[in-house]
Amino acid sequence: MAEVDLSDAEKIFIKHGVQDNCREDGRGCEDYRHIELETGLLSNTTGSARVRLANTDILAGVKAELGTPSPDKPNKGRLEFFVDCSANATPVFEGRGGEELAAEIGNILTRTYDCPSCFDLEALCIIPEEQCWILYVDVLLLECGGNLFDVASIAVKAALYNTKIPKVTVSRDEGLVELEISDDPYDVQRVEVQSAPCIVTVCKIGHSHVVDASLKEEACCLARLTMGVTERRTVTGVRKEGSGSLDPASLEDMMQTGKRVGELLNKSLMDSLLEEERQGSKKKPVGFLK
Amino acid sequence: MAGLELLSDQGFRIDGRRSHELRKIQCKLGVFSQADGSAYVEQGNTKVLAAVYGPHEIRGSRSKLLQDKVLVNCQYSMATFSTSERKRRPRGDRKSQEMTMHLQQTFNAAILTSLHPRSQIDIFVEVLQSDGGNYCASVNAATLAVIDAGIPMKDYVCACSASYLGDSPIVDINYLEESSGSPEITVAVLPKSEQIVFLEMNGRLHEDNLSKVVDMAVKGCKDVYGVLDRTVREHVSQVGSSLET
Amino acid sequence: MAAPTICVPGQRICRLEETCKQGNGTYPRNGYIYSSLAGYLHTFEDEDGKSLIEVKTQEEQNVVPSVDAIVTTRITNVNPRFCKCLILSVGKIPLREPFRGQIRKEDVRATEKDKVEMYKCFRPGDIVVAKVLSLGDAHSYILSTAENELGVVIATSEAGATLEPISWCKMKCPKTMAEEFRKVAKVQPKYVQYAGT
Amino acid sequence: MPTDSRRINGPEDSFDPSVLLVDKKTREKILRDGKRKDGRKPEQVRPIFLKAGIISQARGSAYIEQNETKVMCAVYGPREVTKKEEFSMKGQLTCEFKFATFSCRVRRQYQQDNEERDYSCQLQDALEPAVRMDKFPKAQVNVYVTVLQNDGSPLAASLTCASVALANAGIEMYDLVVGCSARITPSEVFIDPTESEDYKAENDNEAGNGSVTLGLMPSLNQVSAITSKGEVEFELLNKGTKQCVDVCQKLYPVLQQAVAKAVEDRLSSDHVT
Amino acid sequence: MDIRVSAAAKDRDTRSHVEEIENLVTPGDIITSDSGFMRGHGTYNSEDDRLLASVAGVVERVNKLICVKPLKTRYNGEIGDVVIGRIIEVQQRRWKVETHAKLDSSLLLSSVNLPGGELRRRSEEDEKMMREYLKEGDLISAEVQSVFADGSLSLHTRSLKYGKLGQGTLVQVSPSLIKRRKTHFHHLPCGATIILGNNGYVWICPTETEEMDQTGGYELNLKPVQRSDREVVARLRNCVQLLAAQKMQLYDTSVLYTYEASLNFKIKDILKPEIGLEILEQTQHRLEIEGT
Repeated sequence: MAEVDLSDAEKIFIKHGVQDNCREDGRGCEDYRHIELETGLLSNTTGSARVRLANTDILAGVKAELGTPSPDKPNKGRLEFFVDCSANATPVFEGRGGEELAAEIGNILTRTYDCPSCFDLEALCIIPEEQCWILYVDVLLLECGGNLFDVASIAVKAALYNTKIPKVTVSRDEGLVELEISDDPYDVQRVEVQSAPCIVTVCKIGHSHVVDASLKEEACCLARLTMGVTERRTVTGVRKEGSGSLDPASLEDMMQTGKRVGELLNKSLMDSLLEEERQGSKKKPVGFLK
Repeated sequence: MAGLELLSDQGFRIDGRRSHELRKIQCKLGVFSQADGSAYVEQGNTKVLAAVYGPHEIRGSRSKLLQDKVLVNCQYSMATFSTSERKRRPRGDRKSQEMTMHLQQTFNAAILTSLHPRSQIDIFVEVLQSDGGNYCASVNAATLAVIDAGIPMKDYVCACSASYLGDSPIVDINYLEESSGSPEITVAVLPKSEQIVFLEMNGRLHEDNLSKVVDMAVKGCKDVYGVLDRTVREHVSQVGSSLET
Repeated sequence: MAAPTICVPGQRICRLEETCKQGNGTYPRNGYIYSSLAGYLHTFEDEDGKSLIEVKTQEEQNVVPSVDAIVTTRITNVNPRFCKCLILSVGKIPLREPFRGQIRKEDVRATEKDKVEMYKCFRPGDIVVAKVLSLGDAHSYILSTAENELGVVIATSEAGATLEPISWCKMKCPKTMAEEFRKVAKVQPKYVQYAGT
Repeated sequence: MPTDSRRINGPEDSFDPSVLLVDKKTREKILRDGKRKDGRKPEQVRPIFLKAGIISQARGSAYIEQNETKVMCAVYGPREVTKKEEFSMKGQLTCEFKFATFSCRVRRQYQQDNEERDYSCQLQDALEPAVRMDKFPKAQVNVYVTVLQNDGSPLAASLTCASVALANAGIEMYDLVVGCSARITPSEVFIDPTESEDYKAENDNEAGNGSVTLGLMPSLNQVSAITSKGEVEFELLNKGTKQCVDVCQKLYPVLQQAVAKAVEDRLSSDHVT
Repeated sequence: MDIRVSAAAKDRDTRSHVEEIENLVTPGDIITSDSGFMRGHGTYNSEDDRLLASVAGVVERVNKLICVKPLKTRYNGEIGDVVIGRIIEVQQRRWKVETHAKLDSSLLLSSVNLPGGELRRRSEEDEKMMREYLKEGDLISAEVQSVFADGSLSLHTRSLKYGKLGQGTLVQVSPSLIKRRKTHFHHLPCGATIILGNNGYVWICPTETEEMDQTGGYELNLKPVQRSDREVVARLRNCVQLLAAQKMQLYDTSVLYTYEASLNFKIKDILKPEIGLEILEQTQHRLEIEGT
């Protein structure tokens, strides 16, 4: 992650602030910074979204490709995550410098989506054992302002919501299978994301914990908990990271916080996705020209 | 040309342009706040982001340090979703390494490198969507980002491509035209002094036609310059006026 | 020998009271002393009459060079500004794997620093006792020999014999009687004893 | 996944026949008449064999068996950090987790795959809070974990094994780390699941299925690692973590004995020589 | 939770109305063909001896010297500037300091006041103790003492107002947004101190009530800051960020007016776009009326 080296006094100032429920930008411990989001801004993709939270800027693109289902899951399509940390975000990421962070984000995304009940892979299957859709979800990190995991998961969910897979008609002719892919942009299959999880990262700072940590706060945090939370308030993929430890009581508190915030996050995200859909074609694409 | 008519009898190209017309260029300076300079350029459907860091202390091995001038360090990278067929890697392949080198050469020629000895300038380019002319858009975006960072350079560097179709040159070719097998010439120029700082040609072209195509590309560069300069002037005026209050 | 008490990491040893002090291999937490090593409990009386509580492992300890530690090194490379060496042991504890160290020209001796010529102080292969000045950088520890007791202790002459010290800056080859320049350590008897065992 | 170019791999489109087994697709119920397949109660762990100091050339080592799950671990260092990029003034801990090629039902690759890399990170995050990194500035300690046979809960077994190996290596630590896994179903929690009981994303289609692995430093009562898979109800996850904490506390004496035994053994062998 | 659909910024429609400011040049533009002028920053001589611009900005002329000042650059230090920097390396007899300049700045051991006063001899002991005084990550306020041949800066902290910084918060903005003033240290009436470093680093901290001790700030007060002070600091921080985001100049009055205009809103709402614009409009209005 972008290196932030803080002095001891700055760290203490931040720690006491968290304890006081007054963070360096005046937020309380469970407040998010405001998020801006736009979907469908890349025409080369099946679905795309850009999410910006303070300085964190993440672009997610979904590409649907035809492939064969893996032999142990013959009736399911696949979801593949790939994360790239662009050097645009910080020179540290040049060359292979961002790979470790990218792998970390990729692993957590894979883990939170790795449960059949929250993302329907069977809908991506065209012919069992033969043809299925593989959704490549590519996440591009363009700027870092802290809280990358949460923002990445928001971008992924929004991009999946925006995904419009062309309809496929299967016809069998003397045992030969023929696939016909519709090129009508309105004859499409949407991806169901209602139950997909969002990641909430809860950072332990001093004796309290916060959500949506800024870069400086992340530098003060020894242990953080990332958890995927669905709209149904179930939890997918919890994980403690960092070199610190937590006592069982505060672990429970942090999970409670994560669950509470995650529920809200999912709801707000769906609301604004629906809002954008309502604006429909009236809305001009903004992209990076804003 | 496989059933595709790249140039109609009326002289219109596949996207409706005439042979000398550029695609629509939209650009913006200062997209990000953490980089010293950044810019975004859209040329038709090709979309590129550029960020500039520096001049700053040399990072990593100090053996790269140059005593008398600044080290210009570039990276060209393409988002995995930028192409119509998904790319497996954003960078590190031969093509992007070549692009990285070209960018480095181009900007070494344009930046006044002797002003910042012993330091380093990073120019990072990220192609978000590719529809032909990636290198041109990258150079144009990087120029804007360098200007946004306030790094002194001799002149803008503007890049444009051109090809030869039927019996006339066409400018600023898109992906379909690029992949049709017709020759492609990419030129980067310093528009005011009319110096060519980069020139590359792919494909086969009769030598008689070379100068026509190059002229077309250089003309395209000057048109690009017009658009970029207008954007910079607007940006400086807008920000400058709020600075004064 | 009475059966010694075995400790494992995280084991609570005793209350941290006025009468005891927490020593190596332990750490204090919430008013107790805990063990941080797997080993034996040792209690000493120190000068103030307090008992010092330590946990020791039986075999070689895990040590890394620390500031002010005396280390034994072998010179690998000499140039006019500094010489490189491998740290072979820290105090009395030999290392399993060596660490890289560096003695800079200005740290060779305490006086007349600007007259130091590296080639007249160290040669590759010399065994040198030095003190750790600082942890240095990614490459190496910064060492110093700027004390009488520090410097070359074992060296081989060009003829292949072991050199004998004749002054603080010279050594002699017993075979050829040729003199060679070194920054010679005034070897302390305790080191000799240690080398002998 | 990167392919191993130095070895001859099987044909690319070959796969393990076991995936086609019909019985695998219909999941059996874990609990029958209040007992699991191997006769355990839901909250019961498998018998454990744990021994420290089994690899002579390593600084410290340990071996653990939880019935059919077998893991060994070797610790080296503190040694010098050779790669400049990895340099830091603080002490470092590196972990490498590897499934032996023959350890699972499906053959594993020689090179680390994504899952193994992920486990390596988790091991590191779990052990770091326990190790006193300030004791070896500028140097690193390397932990290598090899799973010889995987019959469920490999990460939990590795955690226990690695912390014993670290203690055996004489690395200063605040506490040992005990690992424990639990399988969560919509209605119940099973401690220390076997391979057949464990959560698998491809088979457990219903919501509410998952698993959780926890690392505890018992003496400090601090959780140093927690990781879960699958989509589970919050209350059950909470119940699962609490049970894991309890189990870890119960297992703690086993680890202490193993470490102490190795210290004793070394003493007696020293006396003989 | 506030997730919104990004919409085209309001000012986008108004952008076309912005009139081009006077004497604006962009790289490669000819400033003059008269060879009687001197070449300053942001300009260069072409082969045919005309003076050209090398950056985009407004031409400034002082007598015969012609400069072009770009909107933003790395920090170009001048002797006497007040800067805030972060220690990045402890070297022999000097600290390397990051000041957002083109090269890292240096703070020599001989340019700091060590505990014990001015007259103390600097011994080898001090060299060993350097990390005790200032270590990696520490923030300092300092003054530019001189500029080395390669353009890097040498700093000093030999005044009681400079030295190590304690509890507070740092905001980084572009150096060109800091207006040059006689003083860059301001004890604001709201109970906080703000240091507007010429290098674009802005330090905000609660104003110390008791007299500064004579240790040069090496011993820090690590007691918790009061909630009310903390809120003032947080509000100021958001105001500074707001001004910087809209590219408005930072000086005591502009910061103070923004602060006062923001009092109608919750601290955490200041950075929301529509509220931010409202606050700035009020501030701008007030600045114009009072003609500062």
